[in-house]
Amino acid sequence: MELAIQKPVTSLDEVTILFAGDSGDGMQLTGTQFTLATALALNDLATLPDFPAEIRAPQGTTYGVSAFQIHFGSKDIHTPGDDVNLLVAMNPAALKVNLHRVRKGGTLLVNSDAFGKRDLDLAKYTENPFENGSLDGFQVIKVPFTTLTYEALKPYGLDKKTMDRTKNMFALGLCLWMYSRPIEPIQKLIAQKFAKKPQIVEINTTVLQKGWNYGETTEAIAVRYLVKPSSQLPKGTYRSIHGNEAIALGLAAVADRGDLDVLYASYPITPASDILHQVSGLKHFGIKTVQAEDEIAAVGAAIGASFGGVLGVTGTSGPGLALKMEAIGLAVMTELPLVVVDVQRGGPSTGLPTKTEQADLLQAMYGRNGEAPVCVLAASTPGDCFYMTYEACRIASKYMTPVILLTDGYLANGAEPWLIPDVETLRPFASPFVTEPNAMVNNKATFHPYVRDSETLARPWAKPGTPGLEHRIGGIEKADGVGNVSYDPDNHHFMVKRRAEKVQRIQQEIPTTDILGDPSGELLVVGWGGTRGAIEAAVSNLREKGLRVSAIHLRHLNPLPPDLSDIFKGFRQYLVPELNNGQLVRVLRDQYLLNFIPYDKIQGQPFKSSEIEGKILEMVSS
Amino acid sequence: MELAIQKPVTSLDEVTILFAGDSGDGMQLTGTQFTLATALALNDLATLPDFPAEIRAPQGTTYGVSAFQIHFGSKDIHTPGDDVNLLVAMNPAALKVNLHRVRKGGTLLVNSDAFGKRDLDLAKYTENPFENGSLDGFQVIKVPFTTLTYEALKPYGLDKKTMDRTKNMFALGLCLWMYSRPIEPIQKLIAQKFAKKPQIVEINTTVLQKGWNYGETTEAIAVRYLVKPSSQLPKGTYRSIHGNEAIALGLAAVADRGDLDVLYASYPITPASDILHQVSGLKHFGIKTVQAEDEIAAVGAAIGASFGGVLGVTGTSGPGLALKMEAIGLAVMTELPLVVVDVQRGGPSTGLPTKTEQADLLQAMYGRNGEAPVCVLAASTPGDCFYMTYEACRIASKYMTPVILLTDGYLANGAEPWLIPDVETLRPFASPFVTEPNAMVNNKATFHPYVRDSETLARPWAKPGTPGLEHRIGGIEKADGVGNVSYDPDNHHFMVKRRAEKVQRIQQEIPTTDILGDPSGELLVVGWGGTRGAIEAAVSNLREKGLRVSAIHLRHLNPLPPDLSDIFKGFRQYLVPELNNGQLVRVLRDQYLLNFIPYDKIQGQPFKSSEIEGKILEMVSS
Amino acid sequence: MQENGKMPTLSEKPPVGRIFGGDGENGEAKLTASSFKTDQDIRWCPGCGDYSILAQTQRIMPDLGIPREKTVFLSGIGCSSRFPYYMNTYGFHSIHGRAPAFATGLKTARPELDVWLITGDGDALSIGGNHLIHLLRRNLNIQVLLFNNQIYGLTKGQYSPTSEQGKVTKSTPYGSLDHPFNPSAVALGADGTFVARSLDRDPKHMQAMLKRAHAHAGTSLVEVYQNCNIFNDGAFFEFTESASKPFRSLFVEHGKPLLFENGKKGIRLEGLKPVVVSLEEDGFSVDDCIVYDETSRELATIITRMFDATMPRPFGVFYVENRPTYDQQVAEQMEEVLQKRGKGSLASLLNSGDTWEVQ
Amino acid sequence: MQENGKMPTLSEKPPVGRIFGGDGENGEAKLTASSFKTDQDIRWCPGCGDYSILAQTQRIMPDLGIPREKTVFLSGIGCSSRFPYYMNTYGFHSIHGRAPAFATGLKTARPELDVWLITGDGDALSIGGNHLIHLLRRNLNIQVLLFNNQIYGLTKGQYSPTSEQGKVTKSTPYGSLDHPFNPSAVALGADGTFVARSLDRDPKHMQAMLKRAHAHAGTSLVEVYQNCNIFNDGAFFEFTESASKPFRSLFVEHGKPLLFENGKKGIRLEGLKPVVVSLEEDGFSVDDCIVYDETSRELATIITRMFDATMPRPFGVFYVENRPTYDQQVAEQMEEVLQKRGKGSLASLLNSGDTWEVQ
Ligand SMILES: Cc1ncc(C[n+]2csc(CCOP(=O)(O)OP(=O)(O)O)c2C)c(N)n1
Ligand SMILES: Cc1ncc(C[n+]2csc(CCOP(=O)(O)OP(=O)(O)O)c2C)c(N)n1
Ligand code: SF4
Ligand code: SF4
Ligand SMILES: [Mg+2]
Ligand SMILES: [Mg+2]
Repeated sequence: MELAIQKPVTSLDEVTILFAGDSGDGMQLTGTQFTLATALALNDLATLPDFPAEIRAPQGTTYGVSAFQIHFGSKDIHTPGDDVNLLVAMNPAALKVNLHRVRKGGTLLVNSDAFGKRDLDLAKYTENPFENGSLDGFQVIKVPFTTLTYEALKPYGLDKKTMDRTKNMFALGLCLWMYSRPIEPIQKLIAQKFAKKPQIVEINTTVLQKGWNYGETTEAIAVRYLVKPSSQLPKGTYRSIHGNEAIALGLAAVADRGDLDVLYASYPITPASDILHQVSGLKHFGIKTVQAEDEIAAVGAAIGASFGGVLGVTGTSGPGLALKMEAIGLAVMTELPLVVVDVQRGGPSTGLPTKTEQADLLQAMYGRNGEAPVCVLAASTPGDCFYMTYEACRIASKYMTPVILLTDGYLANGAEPWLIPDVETLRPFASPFVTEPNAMVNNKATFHPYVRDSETLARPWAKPGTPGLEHRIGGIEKADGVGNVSYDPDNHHFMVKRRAEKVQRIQQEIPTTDILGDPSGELLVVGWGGTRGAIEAAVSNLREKGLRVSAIHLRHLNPLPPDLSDIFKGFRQYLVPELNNGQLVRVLRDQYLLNFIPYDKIQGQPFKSSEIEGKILEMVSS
Repeated sequence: MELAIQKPVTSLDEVTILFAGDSGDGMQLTGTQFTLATALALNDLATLPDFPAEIRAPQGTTYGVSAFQIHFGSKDIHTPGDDVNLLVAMNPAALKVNLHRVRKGGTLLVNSDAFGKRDLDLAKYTENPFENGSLDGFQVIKVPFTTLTYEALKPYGLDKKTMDRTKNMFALGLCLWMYSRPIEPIQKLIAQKFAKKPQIVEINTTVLQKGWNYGETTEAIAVRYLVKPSSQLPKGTYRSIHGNEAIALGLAAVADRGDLDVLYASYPITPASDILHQVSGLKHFGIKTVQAEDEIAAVGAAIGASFGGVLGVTGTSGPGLALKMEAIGLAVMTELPLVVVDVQRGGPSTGLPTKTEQADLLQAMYGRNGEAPVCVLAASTPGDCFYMTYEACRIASKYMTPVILLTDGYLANGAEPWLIPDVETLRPFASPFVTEPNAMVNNKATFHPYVRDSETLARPWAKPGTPGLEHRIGGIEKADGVGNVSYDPDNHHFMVKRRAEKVQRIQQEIPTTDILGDPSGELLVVGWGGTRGAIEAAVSNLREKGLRVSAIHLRHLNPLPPDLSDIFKGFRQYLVPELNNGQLVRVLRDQYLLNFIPYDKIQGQPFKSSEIEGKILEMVSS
Repeated sequence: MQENGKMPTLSEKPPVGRIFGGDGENGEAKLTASSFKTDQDIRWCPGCGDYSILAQTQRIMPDLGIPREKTVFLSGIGCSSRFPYYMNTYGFHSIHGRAPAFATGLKTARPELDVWLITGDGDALSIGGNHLIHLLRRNLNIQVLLFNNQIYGLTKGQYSPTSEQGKVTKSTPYGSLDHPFNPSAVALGADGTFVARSLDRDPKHMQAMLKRAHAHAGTSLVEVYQNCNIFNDGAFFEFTESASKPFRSLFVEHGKPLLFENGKKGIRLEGLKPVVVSLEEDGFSVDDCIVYDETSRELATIITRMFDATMPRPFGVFYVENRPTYDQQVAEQMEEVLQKRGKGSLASLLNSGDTWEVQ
Repeated sequence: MQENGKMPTLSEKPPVGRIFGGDGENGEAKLTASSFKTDQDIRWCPGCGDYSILAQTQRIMPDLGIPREKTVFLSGIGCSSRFPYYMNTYGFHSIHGRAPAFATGLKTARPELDVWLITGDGDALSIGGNHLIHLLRRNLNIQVLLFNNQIYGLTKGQYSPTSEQGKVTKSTPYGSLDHPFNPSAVALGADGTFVARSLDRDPKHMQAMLKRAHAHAGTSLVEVYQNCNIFNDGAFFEFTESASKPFRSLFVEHGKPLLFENGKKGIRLEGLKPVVVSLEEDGFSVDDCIVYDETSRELATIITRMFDATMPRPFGVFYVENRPTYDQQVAEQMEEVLQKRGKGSLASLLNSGDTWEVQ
């Protein structure tokens, strides 16, 4: 490490690195380990994996490329980065697929051993990119990762396959060196991870060290970079968290703090399956899981559990949400708590199943037969998925209503450093169950399942097994109070209004809307869901440049926060960036009759903050 | 008939009669026959049956009451009538359930034989309504229908059951007399209907005649009424038509004029089942039917047929539409023609399954995952169901798109006199199939399934079996033109916009919007679907009183007609009456940013025109 | 607001000091059939077979010894599915075809509840077929009563997946073309662990079947032939009415020979084919007849396939298999994990994985 | 706009004067396996069993004598369901579990097309179970290839309805609890008319099964054991690999005795139970073994239930029944009605019922 001072070190505010290679090249692991090193260096950061759609595409093909992007800095980091400073490309396919993401003048660190004729053919390069000028304007660093790894591992007499699988460690070591990251934590990590396989530990750390050393010695790399620790990070213990993982933790928190048993029922679907995977490991928190035969069965099982006094939660993605809608309508009518997580992906139909999108909002709001309002929430960052899951469960059981929680593929798979909350600060749930009759009929105590709480308008939740509260509910219209089947016209009108009013009252739960920037100005950006980072980055940037723009980010979509009308009064223009063809914008226009301007990107990919900046500039300067 | 002149005859412009009795009393038949007599008397008319929710409720109970309302007049008739002039009540339950529909001063014609203690008990009358003053303010005519029927039938030595079943003929005969309707057409009708059962003909006509004669001779009825023929009816041949029947006829027209085979696949559900029943009798028109195992299978079968070059049509109601949504999204992505008829009923969930409502509009517009726009149409009268079905099929095959056609329980079961169209005036469909390759690749002709027509943006429809056009489609995003699976970000954005644009282009098919009233004024009523009659009656009435109100009625809901912006400019206020909690109003507010005011009724029942009048008056006078 | 303008009356005393949800005085458990009646008017057509099934169910409930409050009746949609409104227990009238899904969630969440699922031939075998077969393979410990009237009653008379081919109904004016399911065969194919059939018009038999179903640990499917006197009247009269019943119905009982026609005829296996033999004419005796073994899936498969006019229609418990129930296994697995890992600590879960401090 | 930046190449000549959609010159019908290949890169994992099934299918297609343009491959969603993209025929990659519904509509609408349905164990038996059993009972004349890898491949490795109980997967870290389906038993229970099983690693057998399936008029279900080398590698190796195959696999053939272990062992019926007998040690001979009868549903039921480690796993055509197909019956009924009523006249239909004139 003493050598480290030998090369000049340039200080940077922020950097974006993209690790890309074949699915078998271990890029996700490389990225994750680099992330940890960066977190330990106390940078703020955001990451985004980019998996291929195929399970295992044939090696070397463009559609088998797996990538991991990390954006880190000494200042606040909101997104995984717009343009890449350094692309690490383990093969031609990785280079081909990702080159357009690298900023002009950026660096390409390529495994020069992987650019033979066959490799180029597999990637469908008709010419060698190093030779045809297509890489002009980039700084190309060719490193024979494979050869160097083989060399490093010669003493061990390993097979080719094992050695090939280790070359990502070389790349990692070199990158750690380039960005002045300590190597020890990663060595420790490897040692922990493979505690039972000492040889694996040894070969990995050996190659890692070689990569680092190579940086010191090679002529090809002249500069090192340093990104100073961020001073803006709140104090506390941090971990890295993905959105799907956060949802599972949120449910554990409910089971722990909510005094409520939870049943999670789901049918696997990308990108929601990981929630099921995570939750199925939480049995010791009292959470049961059911892998159902389809989405309808999953939501049915969840509702059945809720009827039984155990909070039913189900998770899915867009096509699955469509299938659940009829049953969600039943939960609306029977006024049972239910939480439905929709991890949105590219649509319509099967669409782009591994890509992100925000195009299920209107489905969530309106996609049921009859007047069937539900509460709709949206998480805005991976870590926020934890809080919004908790909130969804709290609202569902307090208001006896289905809640749809929208996240997306970007939140699900993206990660951010997460300040671990103090569990004591989570509001415990009020015990939701009634145990006593609530009505007298002919001088006898009886139970009327549709007598409402005056504050929340929730009906009482009576757990089967409780004597004296036997009652029957169902999907036919209910008589107010007594809850019997009723075809009475006025009762129907009343009940439709009542259910709507109940959902509207959830406004009581919504905190004051935070405004990023001043409460008045030229333009207000209104966002929701996973676009938060990009919007905040753009608005912060432009504010630094003196523009009178502000932003709000909605996590409560139905009902909307009560303070929005007032906030809107402070601005002249409104921009609504969404990863869809304009959905929230419709809801807002309808509700506030103001000229909200949509800004859409429907490419299966998150916004770049620069895109939003561009749009804002267009609007404020025109 | 010579006797007819003996009692004074009062002339009326319009009358509403409600026939009500037990499910077993044959009220639907009575109503239908009275309707025919009225049609033959050349009145304009509208009718509405009101079935009990139960299949066969126990006799005499309130929930077993079956009713049939008819509104007829010498002027234009738009609705089945707000308030009833004459209620024919065959038992206490019928009286109890329907009394509130009779206008003050109206007439109650009751079967006085049916008001014994047991009958009153069954209807849960604690007091005899004739005795407790509850009928004050009505003109009560008690007629012992049962006794008189028994007397009339004495010569035949029939059993009680048969005689009981004939007493509706007595009521019918009496009503025909009261409203100066000839009795012969009904006699002829009975003779036709039971041609093979002469005894039935005889006893029915005998009782019918007795009823008529009773009118002549009884002291209880002092006046007859006469409603003159309407002079406003266009010339031509008429029949009575229900909405569901009209849909079946519309499909027959498609099969006949459209040069297209049709497959109708459905899973029974109230109030859509009758479409399946009707269509299953149309095999000789080349229409196949499949009763599927559920709604998903039904829409799947329809889409499968469309892939095979046979137009797939499926019909359902709200809960079924929810289930079909995922598959409709597939039809959006594969750009196959598909027609989905949704006969709306009271929701949410099972809701009020036998009642009408308009609460599936937003579901139809937005209830799918991802950006999945479809064409949405709505029929406005029972007869209009014919034209809109034809139009739905024409648009679906011309634009290669799913079309959702909204009707409702009121249209489905309501009937109106229908001017039978000249089949030659129906536009024949352009032959929709391609037969030749449309692209050259490497100098060879090939078929690219996503090359679009420049006018409609429709992709070509290639029928399996056509050599050289073999191709593969599916639910994953398609590459523009070639139609292969594509994960390309820009292609996705482009295709989402393209599909939206294609649906938008259907505006080309929309005729100029008719305005009822002047093209400018104080208030414009904007309606859609089955509320047309009530709105037109209200607006016509108020215009006659000099109010500056007009109305438009939308049959194209997505896309909306292109001329609406211009029309809206002519008015100061906008009222949107809907049988839901405000759905079209949201679409309009979003689209035009004007202050459309909702007016809702969510009672499972159609608007009365007086209700709409009241709301308009409130708005224009305030 | 209530439809009939009346409030429900209370058929029970307040739940103070009660053991059971009975209607006896002073909280003692004197449940009778009428303890299980509700104040709701029953809205089936007069004469419908559903009445008998309801009556038999209410009759056996007191014998089962389960408190009312621990009993749940859950149904889909159909005439039959209105059943829960008439049972004074917890009840849930859900949506069409999905009752097995709701039941799976309910029973998994609350295995201590006694769950009954009420369904029709359309509800269970048309839209709900998938949930039913998955319920059967998972073997949740619940009772399923399938009211088979071979018609869609509530939607007013279309043919169902159990209707005979060629049936003329509203939706098939020229006769239906779909080959029907044999519900018992479907259940056996789906690895059901308890498969039985009964008849609305044989109260004793039905009561016996209901009790056996309840006694079985696992999903007990009891198909009940139920007359829909409005849309499919008499569909089962050959099996239920005394003139033909002895000739057309075969009551199987474990350990007993398969006899019918008052013992004059029996069923013998020829190879793998069941054949009718006359014990009076063909020279066969009772000993030649199959002695029924309800634990033999092979035999159950053969006997439940006796479905045409040449063979008597079997009734009774066809098959019983002891297999762990899903709900019980879930409970055990939960317990095991709890034992192994200890009750989860939220704080340590949140702090798991790689963490770092910002000071 | 295309992902790989290339346009598809044409593997056929323009359809002028052709009889078949072959790739021979001058339009003659010289179809080969490669006539059925498309220009699409195959995106299954290297080593996946799906490749073999595709290859066998392409190989037998020319022998069937059906022109490419009359053939449709239709699938749901799953790794297996990508199949249609690789067949140079008409193809439809639909949505998860619903392929039987699309196929029902397609085949009913266009009975003259040759329809193949490709599905996975999740697609067919989890979300799609209901459509599958209804397809089987209706008996549409199509071929169903069920790729059973006992796992959800495309969603990266959760247990499926055919996975063995206790399976540890991503969604069942403590082992799965659901009792699996036996797909053949499900099909027999649902009145399927053709039930067979084959293996990805036995090309000859698979080809034979595919041809027999195609020859059958009705819904032919061919379950194919397919190795998912990523998420469930080796699940069927005991049946497919030469070291164990003779001992663990039993190939049934109509009219032939049930023998395995190269003829050293056989299957005998004891009562209704199949038992393994050694023809070398137990004193039994070939004559004691079951001679397979593929028309016997009873036998098929018994044999397909041989599913545990004590018995060899059967492969082959288990059951064949001749029953009219739905599509054919629909066509006939259409024709009959047409004969009886004559081609419908729209004008007279519109004018039917009671009409009146307004002059
Ligand atoms: C999603 C949905 N589809 C269709 C219906 C209409 N529907 C209600 S009950 C029923 C079938 C009833 O038949 P069955 O299950 O045999 O019950 P039965 O009325 O004969 O007792 C149908 C098709 C519905 N309620 N919901
Ligand atoms: C409605 C819906 N639900 C869930 C999914 C996710 N999904 C895709 S394929 C699949 C299961 C795949 O398993 P299988 O059918 O066995 O096919 P395999 O991939 O193993 O060939 C699932 C759950 C989906 N695409 N659509
Ligand atoms: S329609 Fe049939 S099944 Fe339904 S209640 Fe009436 S008789 Fe019973
Ligand atoms: S995941 Fe399994 S089934 Fe899917 S392609 Fe890969 S090996 Fe085949
Ligand atoms: Mg039924
Ligand atoms: Mg699989």
